[in-house]
Amino acid sequence: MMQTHRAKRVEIVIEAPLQSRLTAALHKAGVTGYTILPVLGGSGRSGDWTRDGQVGRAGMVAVICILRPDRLDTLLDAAFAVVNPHIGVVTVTDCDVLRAERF
Amino acid sequence: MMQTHRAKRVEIVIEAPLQSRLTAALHKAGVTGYTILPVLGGSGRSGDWTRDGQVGRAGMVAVICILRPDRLDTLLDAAFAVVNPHIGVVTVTDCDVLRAERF
Amino acid sequence: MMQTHRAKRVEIVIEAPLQSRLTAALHKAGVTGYTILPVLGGSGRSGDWTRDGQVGRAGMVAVICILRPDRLDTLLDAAFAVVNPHIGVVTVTDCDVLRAERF
Amino acid sequence: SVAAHGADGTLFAAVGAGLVLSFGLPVVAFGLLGWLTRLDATNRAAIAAHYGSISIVTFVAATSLLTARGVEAEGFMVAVAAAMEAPAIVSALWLIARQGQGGQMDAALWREILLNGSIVLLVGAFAIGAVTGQPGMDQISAFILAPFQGVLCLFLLDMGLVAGRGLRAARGQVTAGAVAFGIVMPMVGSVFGLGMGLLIGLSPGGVALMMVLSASASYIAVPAAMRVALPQADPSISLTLSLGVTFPFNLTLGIPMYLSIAQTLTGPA
Amino acid sequence: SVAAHGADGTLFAAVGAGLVLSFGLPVVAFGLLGWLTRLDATNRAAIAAHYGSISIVTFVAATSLLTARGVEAEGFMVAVAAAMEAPAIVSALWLIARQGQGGQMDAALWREILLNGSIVLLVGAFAIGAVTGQPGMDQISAFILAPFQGVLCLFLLDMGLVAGRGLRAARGQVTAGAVAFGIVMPMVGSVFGLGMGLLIGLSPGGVALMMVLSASASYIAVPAAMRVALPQADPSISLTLSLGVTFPFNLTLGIPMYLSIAQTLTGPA
Amino acid sequence: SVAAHGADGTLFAAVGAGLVLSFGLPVVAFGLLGWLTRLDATNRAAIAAHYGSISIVTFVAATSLLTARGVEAEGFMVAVAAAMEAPAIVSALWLIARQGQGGQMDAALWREILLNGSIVLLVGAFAIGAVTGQPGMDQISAFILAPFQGVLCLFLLDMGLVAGRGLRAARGQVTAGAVAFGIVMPMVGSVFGLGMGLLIGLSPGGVALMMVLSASASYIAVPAAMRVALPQADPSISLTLSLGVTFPFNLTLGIPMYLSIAQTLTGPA
Ligand SMILES: Nc1ncnc2c1ncn2[C@@H]1O[C@H](COP(=O)(O)O)[C@@H](O)[C@H]1O
Ligand SMILES: Nc1ncnc2c1ncn2[C@@H]1O[C@H](COP(=O)(O)O)[C@@H](O)[C@H]1O
Ligand SMILES: Nc1ncnc2c1ncn2[C@@H]1O[C@H](COP(=O)(O)O)[C@@H](O)[C@H]1O
Ligand code: NA
Ligand code: NA
Ligand code: NA
Repeated sequence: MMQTHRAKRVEIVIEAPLQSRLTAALHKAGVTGYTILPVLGGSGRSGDWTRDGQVGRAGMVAVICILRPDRLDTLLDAAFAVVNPHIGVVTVTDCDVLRAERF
Repeated sequence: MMQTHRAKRVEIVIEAPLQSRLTAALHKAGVTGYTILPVLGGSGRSGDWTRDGQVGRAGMVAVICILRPDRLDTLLDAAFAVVNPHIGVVTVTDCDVLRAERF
Repeated sequence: MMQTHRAKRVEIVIEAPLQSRLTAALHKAGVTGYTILPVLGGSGRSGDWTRDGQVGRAGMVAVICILRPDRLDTLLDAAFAVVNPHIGVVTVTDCDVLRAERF
Repeated sequence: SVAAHGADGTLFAAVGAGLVLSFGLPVVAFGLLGWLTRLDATNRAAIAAHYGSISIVTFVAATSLLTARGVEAEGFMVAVAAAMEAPAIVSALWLIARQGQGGQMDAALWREILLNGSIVLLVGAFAIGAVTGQPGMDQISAFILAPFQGVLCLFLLDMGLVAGRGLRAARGQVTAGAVAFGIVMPMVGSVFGLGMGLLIGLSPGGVALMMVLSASASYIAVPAAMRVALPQADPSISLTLSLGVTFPFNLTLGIPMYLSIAQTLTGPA
Repeated sequence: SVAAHGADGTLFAAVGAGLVLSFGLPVVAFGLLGWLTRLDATNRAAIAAHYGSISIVTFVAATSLLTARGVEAEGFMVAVAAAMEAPAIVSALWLIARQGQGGQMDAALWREILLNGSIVLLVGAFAIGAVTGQPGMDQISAFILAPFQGVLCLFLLDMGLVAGRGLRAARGQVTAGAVAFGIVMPMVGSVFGLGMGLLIGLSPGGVALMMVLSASASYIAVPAAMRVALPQADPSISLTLSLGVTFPFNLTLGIPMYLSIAQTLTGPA
Repeated sequence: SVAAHGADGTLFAAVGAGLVLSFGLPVVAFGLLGWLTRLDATNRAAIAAHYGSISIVTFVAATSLLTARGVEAEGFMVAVAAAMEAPAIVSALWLIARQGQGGQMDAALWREILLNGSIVLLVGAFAIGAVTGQPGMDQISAFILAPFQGVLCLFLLDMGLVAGRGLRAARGQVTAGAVAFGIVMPMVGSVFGLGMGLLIGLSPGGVALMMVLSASASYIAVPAAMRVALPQADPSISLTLSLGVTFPFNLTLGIPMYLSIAQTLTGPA
């Protein structure tokens, strides 16, 4: 059986122009592992939108961080400081990872 | 410790041309929070495919909805009605969210 | 209540040039259901990177497989053989699926 | 181009001819497929919709060949192209309904077909041209048509890849008969286009473009509509034929052939 | 173009005029919005920033119309466009600060505005042109400006779609007064641009481009900066006006109008 | 172009010369890197593969400069470019194997290198040209080469950004010696290209393009192959050099220089 380790998967949906601020805050908080996915469109309290026909730093991105459960609070504090005044969503899911030495 | 609330993360992979029908059905069912991710390619019972070289409303998209557990059935009924005759996948995962007042 | 079935959601972040090798290994291991998401950028032990301005098979992709829990080990063994010498992440999350007969 | 030809009558006749071709050609394609292949009714209807409709890139490639060869064409052919995009979908669904199998037509699909992005763009471009008179049309077509060349290369850059991949994905179903259809149908379509063009009395360039529109098969707008209206149809067969066989055929051998036929038959205009 | 006009003095005067326009026009826009709409100060400041800044696509469309009509324009107008992109954001934040509401300005935003990709590109292109002398500039502008047409079509291909969607999304807030602003403000801006152009003594083409830059509203760089600096402002109103109203207005009626005004007022240069 | 020059012999000689250059230049680059930098063998081999291969965008930029200056070049240079894409990867892996370190070569990588999208596209374009004779080739090159300009601007639009970012990411490893290599190696490569071009007796345009192909470094196809074959190599160093140093150098100073050298040395052809 493949060896796996408990971890947390944090998914942060934020506005594209804020991406560099969020990743800078993560690096400062010692969280250097994350993956950024593009977002086509969405809907929330501020209404619905789509990236169709928009160029440059428009719309939103999804930042996925996998990290050890004991680092979760550090990450959430750092992320919340950047994200709070802006629209977006922060979700946390339990998961297992291979190659735990990379986290 | 950051205050979080139990929620459900529903991930629906459907064909791009059906995106507007699914989101319309979600809005009608009162589900107004979702994020749409682009999909590069995939494989399933109808064989494998890739978006390379395709333009316009081709291929598939992934629609992610975060919502309170008690709203799950309403969402699944609304989504199933649109998705059932077509190819695609519907997955539900337990998760926690910050800023619960937004859901 | 909509009928759902326990399943596993495996998320594999690998380099784009390796995508066809991983999907070939999955098909050989009998795993024919997966969805491939594009990745904008990220950070890990090998430093941070972004797809801005890069064309062709550059950067990374996220391969999502939903499968029955009893097939998990087959998939992880097949994926690990391809992914191990290269950079990237493999995560496993518990989830529920509709239309179980498709898995 | 529009004003220059002072041909308001011809404009409406040409758009009318385009509608007739887009409604009618799917019936021809449906029959030809029945003769050349053993595909079921659903797949034949889906493919027929592709061939009744048009490919904007093929249309733009033809206009740039015309300009390269100094051949004049009516400016309103842009509107004929826009008009020919949607009707084929409706007539394919009618073909299926006649066979007793239901296609899912709903209000949203109607709105989508009619409001289809490219129709809005082309009709909008034409309307602006008409409003601002002749110069406007040139200015607009300089924006819309010339820059399309740039987009053309994005298609071509990928075309080589997608055509190859499409063929493989559709393995079994793309029989020799289907490939033959992918080459014969454009020529059959171009003959109908030739007839309509001569009937209305278009310029050699106009007749050539009418042949090109009839010969071209959609691979952007119609495939999306088919996924909604005819989910049982296998998308990889129609995409392989319209994008992998007919599109390259039209681009290399078809367009020059239709132009020389149009020039010989319209005489020393 | 730069060397040809041997007008180093005019170059700095033109860039200076651009900066003054970009700093000043938001104040005009802020006031005009107060008169024409009942939008709150935050939204008025955000919209004002869009109209003080510029749209590179509108600038490129104007240059291609000039070349099509054989009208010469100073090569350094590229640098004036780059200079006019950022100041409007600063002056919008000043407008808000004056009203006692804080906009979030931080070092990262400053760096982003100044290092904004397109500024780096345009200034870089201009620097290379200056270093390699006249031919270099032509060669570069052939790379930078001509190919932009290709990009232009990607915008236009979507413009029809996004403009429509933007209008619907902003439903309530986009009142008749706001739409009127979207048409009146470009004309008001072009008058200020005309004044500056004549003051410095630019060629007819140069004056026309100064009018186009003042009349155009940003819909790429400024919206991103506003999401960071003024999160309370509703992005769909400013995008609907700058992309849905002013951009199409400038492209179809605006640019030809500004060119003929510039040619008549600069006399038989 | 092909038929016009009635030079079937020269065609095969030129493609052969391209293969020799693509196999040979990595050895030169490997040595030059050993002299100029303290990079380990794996990184030197990966960088060498980039410089033995070619950049299609640089090739297209050179062809458009030739056409702008009215300089004729053999049509089959497109095929020489396609031929020069892959061999450099093989010779880089051979350089590594000689050092006792294994690179992962597998059947899939071979298929990928040979079936590489752009090779299929270019060779396909050439084959269609040959089949349909002279006019076909022009028509095809009008599709393939001219529209590439549009794609060129997408690169340039981002180039300014990515080059900057690449340099920062590779901080430590990109020493002065490495940057010097990024400028010296293209010139060294162009001399080998000049030699081969004169040996076969190509036209001034042909010699210039042979120099450009030898001087250009890949930043699309080879980086992808290296990630599969040489995962230990740091991708950001080779990308920074080929995209951040050599690509801008060739585009601004390199191409005009190689053209004038080619024209002077081939005499009043
Ligand atoms: N419940 C949700 N599930 C998934 N995505 C959401 C949800 N709520 C908001 N979002 C995303 O966050 C963006 C802004 O939402 P809001 O902050 O509610 O205006 C939306 O456009 C979506 O992309
Ligand atoms: N087990 C799975 N895991 C992830 N994605 C899937 C799975 N099965 C199907 N898909 C996605 O749904 C699309 C259609 O699958 P199907 O409905 O099985 O033909 C595939 O191309 C994938 O993108
Ligand atoms: N902890 C993590 N969470 C999410 N993505 C990660 C993580 N670590 C690595 N990655 C992704 O994998 C890529 C390579 O990481 P590495 O193997 O650590 O060099 C990164 O650029 C990210 O895209
Ligand atoms: Na047709
Ligand atoms: Na302005
Ligand atoms: Na080379």
